[in-house]
Amino acid sequence: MREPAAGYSEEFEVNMGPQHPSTHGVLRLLLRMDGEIIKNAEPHVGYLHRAIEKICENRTYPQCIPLLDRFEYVTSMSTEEVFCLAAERIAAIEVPERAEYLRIIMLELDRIASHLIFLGTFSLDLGAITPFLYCIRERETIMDLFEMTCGQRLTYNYIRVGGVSQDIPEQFLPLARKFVDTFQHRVDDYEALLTENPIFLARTKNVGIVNKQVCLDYGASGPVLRAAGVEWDLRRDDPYSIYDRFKFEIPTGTVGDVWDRYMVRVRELRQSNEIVRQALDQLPTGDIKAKMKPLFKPPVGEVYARIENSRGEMGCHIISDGSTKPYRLKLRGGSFCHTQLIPEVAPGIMIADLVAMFASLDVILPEVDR
Amino acid sequence: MRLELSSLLKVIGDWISSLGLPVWLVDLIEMCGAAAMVMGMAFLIILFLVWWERKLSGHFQQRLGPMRTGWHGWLQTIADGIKLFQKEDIIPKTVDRKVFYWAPVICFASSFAAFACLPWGKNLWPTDLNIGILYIFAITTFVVISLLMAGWSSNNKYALLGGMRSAAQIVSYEVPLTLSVLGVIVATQSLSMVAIVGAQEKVYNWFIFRQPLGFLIYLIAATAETNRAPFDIPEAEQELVAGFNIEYSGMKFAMFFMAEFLNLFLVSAVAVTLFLGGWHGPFLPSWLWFLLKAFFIVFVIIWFKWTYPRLRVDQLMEFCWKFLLPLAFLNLIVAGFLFR
Amino acid sequence: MAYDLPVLSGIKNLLIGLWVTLRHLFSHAVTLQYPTERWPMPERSRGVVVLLSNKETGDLNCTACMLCAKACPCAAIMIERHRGDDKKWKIDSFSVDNSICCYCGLCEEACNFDAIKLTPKYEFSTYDKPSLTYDMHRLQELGRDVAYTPRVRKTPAAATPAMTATTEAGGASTPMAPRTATETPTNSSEKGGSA
Amino acid sequence: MADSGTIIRLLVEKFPSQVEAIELNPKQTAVQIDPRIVVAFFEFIKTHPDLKMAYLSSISGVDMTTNIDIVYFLSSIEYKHKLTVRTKVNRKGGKIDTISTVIKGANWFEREIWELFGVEFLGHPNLTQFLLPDDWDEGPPMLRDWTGRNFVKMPEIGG
Repeated sequence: MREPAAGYSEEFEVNMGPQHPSTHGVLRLLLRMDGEIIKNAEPHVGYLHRAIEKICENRTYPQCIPLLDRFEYVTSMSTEEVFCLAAERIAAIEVPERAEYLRIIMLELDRIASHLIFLGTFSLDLGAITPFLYCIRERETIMDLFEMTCGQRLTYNYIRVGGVSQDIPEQFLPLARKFVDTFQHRVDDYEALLTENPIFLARTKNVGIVNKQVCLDYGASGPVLRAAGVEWDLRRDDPYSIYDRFKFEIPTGTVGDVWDRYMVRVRELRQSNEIVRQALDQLPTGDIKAKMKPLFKPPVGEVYARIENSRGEMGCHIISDGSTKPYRLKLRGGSFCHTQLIPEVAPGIMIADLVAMFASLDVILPEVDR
Repeated sequence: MRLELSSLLKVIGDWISSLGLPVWLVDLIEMCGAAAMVMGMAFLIILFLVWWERKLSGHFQQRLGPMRTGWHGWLQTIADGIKLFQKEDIIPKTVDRKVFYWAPVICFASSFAAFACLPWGKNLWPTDLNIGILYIFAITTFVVISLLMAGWSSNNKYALLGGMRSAAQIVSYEVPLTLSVLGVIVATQSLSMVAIVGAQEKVYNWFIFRQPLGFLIYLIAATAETNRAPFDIPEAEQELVAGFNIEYSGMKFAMFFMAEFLNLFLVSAVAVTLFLGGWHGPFLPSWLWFLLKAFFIVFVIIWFKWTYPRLRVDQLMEFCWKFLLPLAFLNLIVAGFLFR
Repeated sequence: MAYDLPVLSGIKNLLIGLWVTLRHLFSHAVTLQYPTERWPMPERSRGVVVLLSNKETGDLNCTACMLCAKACPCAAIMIERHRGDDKKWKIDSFSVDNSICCYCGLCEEACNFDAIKLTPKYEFSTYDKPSLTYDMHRLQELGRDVAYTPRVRKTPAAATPAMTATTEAGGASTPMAPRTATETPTNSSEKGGSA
Repeated sequence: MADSGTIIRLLVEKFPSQVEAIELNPKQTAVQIDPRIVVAFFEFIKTHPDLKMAYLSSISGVDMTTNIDIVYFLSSIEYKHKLTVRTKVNRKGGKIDTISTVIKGANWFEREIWELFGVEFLGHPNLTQFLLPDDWDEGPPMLRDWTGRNFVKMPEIGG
């Protein structure tokens, strides 16, 4: 990067956010800049702090789930899953087969929907407006699938402790299969527009490099960690649910620049699509919820369950004191650590690169502020 | 037979001169009439282009674009105009009033002034300056000054950054633009637009076939001139929140908005005159050929906007100085040998 | 040059990008013109909360057992009731504050008497917040035309008054979906219904 | 993938008196450590060749009414094993050394616990308010006995 002239150049401070179009959600980046080059960036968060953990201490287990949908509203299915996983581990509940498969289908569709949101807003931040519309068109089909089964498009409240709340209607399977078959060509369209495009490559190659050491230091996870070359995916390395029955690879990048993070997520789109296809093929019949008393009262216990959602490791630490309400509920989202590493990576790059780098981290602010 | 407008104008001209008015009055009326016609044509084109871009971008993205105002939303631009017209024209307190006031005027006036010597059809042009193409490029650089004025006078960090960037961009893309046009002028030995169009009678000697590289460089530099897609750094929303026209609202913002579309049409009209044989074409009347070709070039530029991401400022400069400029020189040398 | 790219493959990919957008130019638009064309809402979609009433007699199914109020995570349901002369709870007022309600559907799952249901209606925006609190009559009016299949009951429900907190969590709530046979032994009302 | 027995044996050997294993409901490798040795402990498990627990998932504070527990969740990317570490800090004015010098990722987690629980982290680079509103003066809200000015507990809907 060219060093600015040695002569005295007075730095000035610019506030990027909180109402800035490119900060996803409400984040304020205080940038001290010397012309176009950023001297240091300091994230200010807390605009979306709703004290979910404090509220959940006074709610029964089923009542916590609608609140957790709002913890991370782009992949709320994964928040419900990690909460129910933790509760099931404490109460040692065995989830029936069909419910596990339904959960996997919903989780992977949720991951696809979240990656589509990433792809859309990421290309929007780089100036390509059209891919955003194409991604949202695909996401609509997934939203219809969700609305058909659980009734809501964003805050699903679908997964229950011990299984799922409702079975899928008849028209779900044909529509899901049609989506899975046509989705590959759609991803080819996005790649045709972006991946090899010289302008896109110029904006993303060797830009905003988050190398392996920074990732490990700051606890980055998910696509950000895999783009840095570390093959770490909780679905395989800390197996939960029935992911061991599906064949899927873990895409990894090499350098950990913006292009790698983009490429890892695009390949994950295809992998998730394959998982949904395999799950649809092997969907057994049977019960959708474990036999248990209507009032869920887990024994005393403490567990930290974690799953691989589209933003990285989604963790949920529950301490139950035997009552119907969790004694303590701590949520950990991937974006919390990704926002934390911005001051480490931001100095020395230009403002346009900072926007690209921040968009490629796929940070969602409610997950940071809780 | 081909419904040439020029014969109609000659009839009106004869009728005016037959009224027995003094000579200078007749010239004055004719000039004002021509100016009024070009002004009307320009506003019609702006109305159409704004609507057309919104419909095109809609259909590019599998949606419909404006549908509510009239059939397929054809009244949309008029509705926008009325909205902007009756919107309060806020002039912030900390703003350098005069510079702030005159910036949009210069921007609009300079891009409109260049319409003077566009050959719209067979002897259908307001004036035929013998330095036509030079006049157009000279006048359109005023836009740079107005952007700087807007950026500086708004007393706003983002506007300043946006203004600086756009000035740097337009100035640096001016060079390959003029160089790519020099190739054509070397062939036609004249700067006058009418002469250039005259040299492209037959389809095979359109300059797009004789100067393909020149046409490509011109097209790329032209998209950069009008601050549009892959090069729309000045109002890169994501980084600078609308760049230099942050503080403008109401009619002042409308002036910048109209100037942008005037520039867009102007650039494609010049491309048509230089490379696509101006108003030459088989059956249709000449002015219709000119408009069809111009709108085709406008379509291509709009097409770029809705397909490509945006270049970073320094990449944009490097692309211009280290890639486009050498290519333009090469093209000029080749043109020199070709048309000795 | 920040990026040294083989120029030819660059131009090829630029043209591919153009081809993709051109192809979409001529494809059919997927958007819907809202007020005129409307999206057919799936029958399970959770919109405004309504109170269902018996088709013949026209009075409410609700037996004021407060289960839905207990199940609501945001305490959006307010019920006043008094003990009638025949020891059964009589309902005085039932109001749902739609500005607090988060449309999670837990009340519908908790209700044993098909009294409350979330319907696919979503157009109820108003200019002032207080008017979002729907009282009993408005909820009943909204629920008049909502089709629901009453749950199959083994024995007539002798709903004993003191209802212990039994949030029935489980089993498909909306009558149309195939209900699974989750025998949930509750001490009060006898409820069953196999798919 | 070292199993929990070897991990705990290694730790107890290194810190004989200050580390002991604890049993939790779903079986997992968990240890209770003395808050004074926090930095040395994390230095050890991060660098020890058989452990290499460099990946800090999260730190959560728990108000156990008698004292405040700080629970660290660690895992190792090479060996794929996990560890839960608990320490006790007294409830009012608890002090503990920061581990953000050892693992940079702990910075914001500790800052959050300072803000929501009032536990002082000694040597933390930037212990300032970041989640709660700027003019927050009602003390750490996550304590169980906390009541703020307009904090309304959800009413228990009785009979």
